[in-house]
Amino acid sequence: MAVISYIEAVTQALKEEMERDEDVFVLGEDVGKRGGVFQATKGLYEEFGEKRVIDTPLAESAIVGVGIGAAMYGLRPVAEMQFSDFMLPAANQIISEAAKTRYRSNNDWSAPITIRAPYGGGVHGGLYHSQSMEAIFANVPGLKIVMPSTPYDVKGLLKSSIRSNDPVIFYEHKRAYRLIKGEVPDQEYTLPIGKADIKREGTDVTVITYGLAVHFALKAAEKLAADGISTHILDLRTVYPLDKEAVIDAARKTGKVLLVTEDTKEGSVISEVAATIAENCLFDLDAPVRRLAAPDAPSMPYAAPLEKQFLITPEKVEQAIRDLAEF
Amino acid sequence: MAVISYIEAVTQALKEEMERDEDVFVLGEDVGKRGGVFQATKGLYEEFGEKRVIDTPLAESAIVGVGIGAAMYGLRPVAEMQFSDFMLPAANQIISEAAKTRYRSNNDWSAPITIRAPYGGGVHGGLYHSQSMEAIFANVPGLKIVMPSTPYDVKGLLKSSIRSNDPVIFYEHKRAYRLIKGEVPDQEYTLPIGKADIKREGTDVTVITYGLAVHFALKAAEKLAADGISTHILDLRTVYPLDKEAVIDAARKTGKVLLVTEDTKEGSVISEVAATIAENCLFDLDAPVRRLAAPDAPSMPYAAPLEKQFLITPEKVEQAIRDLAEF
Amino acid sequence: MMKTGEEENKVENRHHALGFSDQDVLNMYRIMLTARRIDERLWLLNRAGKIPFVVSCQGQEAAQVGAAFALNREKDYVAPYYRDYGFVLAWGMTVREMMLNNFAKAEDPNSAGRQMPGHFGDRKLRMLTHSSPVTTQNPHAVGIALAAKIKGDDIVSFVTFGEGSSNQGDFHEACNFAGVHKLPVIFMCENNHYAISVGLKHQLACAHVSDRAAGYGMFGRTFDGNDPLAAYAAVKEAADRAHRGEGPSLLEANCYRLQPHTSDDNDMTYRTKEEVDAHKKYDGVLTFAQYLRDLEILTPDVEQQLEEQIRSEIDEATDYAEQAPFADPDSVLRYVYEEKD
Amino acid sequence: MMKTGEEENKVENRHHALGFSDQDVLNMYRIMLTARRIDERLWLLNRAGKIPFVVSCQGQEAAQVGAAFALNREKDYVAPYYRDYGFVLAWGMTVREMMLNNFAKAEDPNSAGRQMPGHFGDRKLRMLTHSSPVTTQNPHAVGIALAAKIKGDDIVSFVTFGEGSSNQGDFHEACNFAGVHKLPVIFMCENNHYAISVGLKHQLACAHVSDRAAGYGMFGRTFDGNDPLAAYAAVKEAADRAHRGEGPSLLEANCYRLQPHTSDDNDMTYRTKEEVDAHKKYDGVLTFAQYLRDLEILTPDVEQQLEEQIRSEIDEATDYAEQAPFADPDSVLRYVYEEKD
Ligand SMILES: Cc1ncc(C[n+]2csc(CCOP(=O)(O)OP(=O)(O)O)c2C)c(N)n1
Ligand SMILES: Cc1ncc(C[n+]2csc(CCOP(=O)(O)OP(=O)(O)O)c2C)c(N)n1
Ligand SMILES: [Mg+2]
Ligand SMILES: [Mg+2]
Repeated sequence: MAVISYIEAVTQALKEEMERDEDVFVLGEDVGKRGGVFQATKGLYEEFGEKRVIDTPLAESAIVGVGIGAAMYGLRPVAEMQFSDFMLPAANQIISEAAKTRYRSNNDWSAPITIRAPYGGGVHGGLYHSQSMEAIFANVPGLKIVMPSTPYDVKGLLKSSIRSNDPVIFYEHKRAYRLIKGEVPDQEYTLPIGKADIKREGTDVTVITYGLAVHFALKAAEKLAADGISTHILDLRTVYPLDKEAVIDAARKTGKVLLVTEDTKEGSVISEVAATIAENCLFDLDAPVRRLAAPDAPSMPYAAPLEKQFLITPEKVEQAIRDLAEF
Repeated sequence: MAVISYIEAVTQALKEEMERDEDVFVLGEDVGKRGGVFQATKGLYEEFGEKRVIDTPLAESAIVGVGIGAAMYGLRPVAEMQFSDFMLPAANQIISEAAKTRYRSNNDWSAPITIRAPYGGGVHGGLYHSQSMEAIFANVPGLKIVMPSTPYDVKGLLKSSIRSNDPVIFYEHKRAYRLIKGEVPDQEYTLPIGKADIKREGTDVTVITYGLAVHFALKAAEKLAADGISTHILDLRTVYPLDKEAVIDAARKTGKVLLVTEDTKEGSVISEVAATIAENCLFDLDAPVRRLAAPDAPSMPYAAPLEKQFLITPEKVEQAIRDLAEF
Repeated sequence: MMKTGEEENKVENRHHALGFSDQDVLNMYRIMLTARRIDERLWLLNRAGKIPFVVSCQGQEAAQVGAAFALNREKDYVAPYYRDYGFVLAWGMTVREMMLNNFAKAEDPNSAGRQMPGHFGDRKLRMLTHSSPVTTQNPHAVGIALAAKIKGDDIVSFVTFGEGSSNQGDFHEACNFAGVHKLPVIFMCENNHYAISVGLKHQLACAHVSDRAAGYGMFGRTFDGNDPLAAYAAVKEAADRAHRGEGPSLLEANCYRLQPHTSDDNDMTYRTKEEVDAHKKYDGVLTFAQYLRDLEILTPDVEQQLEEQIRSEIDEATDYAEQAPFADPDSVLRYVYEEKD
Repeated sequence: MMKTGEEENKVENRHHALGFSDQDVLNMYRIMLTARRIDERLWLLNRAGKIPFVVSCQGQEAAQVGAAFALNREKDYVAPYYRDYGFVLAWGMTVREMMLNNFAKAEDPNSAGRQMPGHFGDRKLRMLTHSSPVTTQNPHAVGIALAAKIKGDDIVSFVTFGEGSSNQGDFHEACNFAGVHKLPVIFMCENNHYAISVGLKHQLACAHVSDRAAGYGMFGRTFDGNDPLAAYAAVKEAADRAHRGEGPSLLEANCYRLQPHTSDDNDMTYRTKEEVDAHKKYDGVLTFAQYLRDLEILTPDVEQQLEEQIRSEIDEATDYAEQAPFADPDSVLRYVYEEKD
């Protein structure tokens, strides 16, 4: 098994899917010659040419809308939103169109588009290059939202997203791009969309989270293990629709649940997780559900000390687990 | 006290605010000569002229964006989105701009715009004239989302929204427009944004809801009272940010909580209510929190029997309360 | 156009030059008239409380049918908007299907009653599924053309929308994308002078929607939307350009909406009966009929036969649709996502 | 323009005809040069690891400063975009404030370090707060003009943006709104031929962004963005039109981006050094200096003095900003909503 970075997993998945299926193509701002502002599409333009790696005009609604049209024609568009913060001009195409194409046509048409978008903070991006945007879309039936944490999950889930016959929003944590490395099999594989994954087995406290915070939880769990606190970690991987069974099982496992998101708290994806637990696990809980999230302010500032104040960190996760364990 | 309809309360609030403050003006599609497709702005064009009641081109992002600019200049725009379903083209202006104006400028600028939008189903509107859109925005710090249930609340809260120095999304239930009537004081009044309201006191089961479903709950409560079941009803009125204290108090009051929304369930506003209860009321609950919502499908179909299947009804609310009471 | 010696009528035959036989133009007229008669029936059904909603095509049939005739009805992809009764009929939708659509019954091929009437879409006809938020179909049509270009398929992608809708961001983004990539797309604006209550001069500050073509480096043309032959000629030219690799076109059909916006509208709150009546004399269904009469293609006999055939077709379709079952209420849970088996 | 007998230089004096004294144009140049020198300093600070990010104005100073001089700096409202160093300096932002902005310190009047550098905004200067999603400022500028019209205030609202950004829906919707309501807005596109890596011909299919003006019934003009006097003339004409009630204008400054998109970009992945070097000879800072030298307004003495003054001003500002405190970390919770006391 090779060790690759999170962003390399993105690039490999794209490249392999484009090699496998000539209907797969990439479109977005600067995805061509430049290989993407993060270099996620690096090398694709050279390998597949400008017909399948398309630099679009600066217009997100068109990128998604044109992608939907191409998907209706039978192709497999992978649209890049340069930053998740900039996908809002395409909100109408995503929510009114992509998500509802199958339903409104009574299964006659479908819109199998994959929308990739780097999200998340901690990169000196300020208010508009740091946001977690999933909650805006995580209430729209017809959409699936994938947010992987490891190179292995990235590669397997991005392939499944591209092959999915329904639209998928695929959020990539931009700070994880080069920070997170991990093993991926040499042979071809895919992973199921909609399935959460236990990233660590434990008995005292359950942490349910996704994206980069999975690594914060893993780091905290290591430390806490030394103090005899055993942490169970569930990685949601798909944040909409939720893997309810996995959530319920994980909550029951320890009876103490910490939910972590880097998004602002109120109305976030972990609110739904909390609701699912509240509906299903009342008599299994030994402590109230706890949520750890960014403050309810628009987004993290650019100035370094302010950004730091805003961010979820391994230390904050560790403290929260400790508090729960001692409850 | 006069008895007026829900939509009359909208019109009265607009008219009175425009009379009180010459900086208040209305803009939107068909709001002028036509008085709005629902007639919410009826008579305003005649009274205040085309300078303050502006028929805009068919372009929601411009309606909100131009409104934001006018608000920055010092005016008090009230922008109408013809249907809440059609506010998505303006999502970027609402979320990236209006909501963040104050924060990003460190309190130097603000965007006191009120965005009115009719929402909700049961009017043969099909997929795109029936949706509840609040969950999409109910995770955006900087926004406030008001969803009143009665003419009294409509009038008092719309006035407060217009006077608010922050942006407010004001959702009006389109089926309530002519269906719901109620008393409003003859003298001037406003109501506080951010405060829930107890619509009925009770001891057995708590219902927390908003909008038209408040009336379903009231109707159900009447019936259940005959069977000796006492229902406590909290009307959220502002769904973002939530009135957490009121939610916690209401949940504790009976220990059995039913949350009702007409929106699809997963990721809805009541998920956050459930999370708040899960965090704060674990040891006060006698039954798991229950959610009653529309199915997780894109939106209600147009065909009458299918629409009916989709809708929340007083009967469904009654049954859910009964189930909880018997738990 | 020069008159030849053999033309004796006061009215010039314009369709032969376009390659149409007399039977062709009669077919054209038949479809226009069918659209009109369906529309009229729908208003009656609405007023009778049998269907809750009507959106009307009246005043736009000529442009719609003429356009359809200029495309390849075996190959091209189309994204018609909610008023395009004439277009979809010309494209292969049946009268019965139109009635099933308006009664929102399970057999409606467009959405099985899920969507409001006029939200067309049928995959077997290469007709994209239409939604309510205006102009979202424009980028879809561009995507079709892009995909065809990638695959090397020689097709045209055709999309319609209203003039009010041409002020949406999606109009601009779609046109620009098509222009930059020189895609075979035909954008046809059906300018009926109103967007609900808002008249042209409160929607646009340019004289013609087609004036916007230059900003996208594309071909632009405005034509008489009451004349199916003018529509045909304009769309044909745009299609020929598209096939020759000359990129997209922005066409504008100059029409007038003869009915209220929908059955929920009262147009007398924003325009006068006089204004509407004044436009009735340009009504394409009437003027094209007159053209065919003048050329003795539409003889009294033919006309009567046509009307009778259409009426009985609509009668049958209405009965059928009225009696057809709704979709199963439990079906509201279906097709949110792909169902694997 | 005709030469008069008194003009002996090879170079024609073009600024007198525009009503500018020699001192005026020297002031103009001073601001252009200050913007340039600040920008150069920022790159050094970035490469030295002192600031994490730079967005550059190089190549666009002339258009920016010329435009500012054509507006009423006591009354007009402006919405400059992230490259507008020259504009905001001409508009009243100080060098110190620019450095506070780039060091993201509490005293930064734009956002107290909350936003990335170049996201300008200062209410006391009637400069709207700028965000990152491109072109959102265009409808805001229209709203300013609409509000002023409602209030009867005779002002102009001025907004800038890039040519790539002119493909966003908000560009279209804002232009159309301004056109329909004949509002006093000046849309100035700074066409620097690149949107990050994507060159002009992959962004637009028309020759000039100003070709789009016709579609909004507005005045359009493209001018030499390396010439502050051309910028002045174009913006002045647009402003005069606005004051006369003739509505909005769409102007296009033809510039070239001399630096990478930002400090995060490597422009050599998509353009050549030769191309960049070729454009350097048109650099407005150099060519305007030459104009002033030719007219003996910028003498060697004056030039040296200017450079020294600017250098020391930037030095001081940099020191000040570097040492200035960041905002209190707890302040991240503030100003989400109005704070009543
Ligand atoms: C995004 C959006 N906003 C508003 C509406 C409501 N609406 C439906 S049709 C219409 C007017 C459309 O006018 P036009 O584009 O001229 O087409 P016409 O109906 O005249 O054929 C409006 C405002 C909508 N469907 N979508
Ligand atoms: C809506 C949106 N999409 C994408 C981006 C990322 N982005 C920032 S600047 C830029 C290019 C802008 O090009 P142009 O408008 O020509 O302005 P320039 O930077 O060349 O001055 C892009 C794509 C953004 N800021 N906003
Ligand atoms: Mg119209
Ligand atoms: Mg540019």
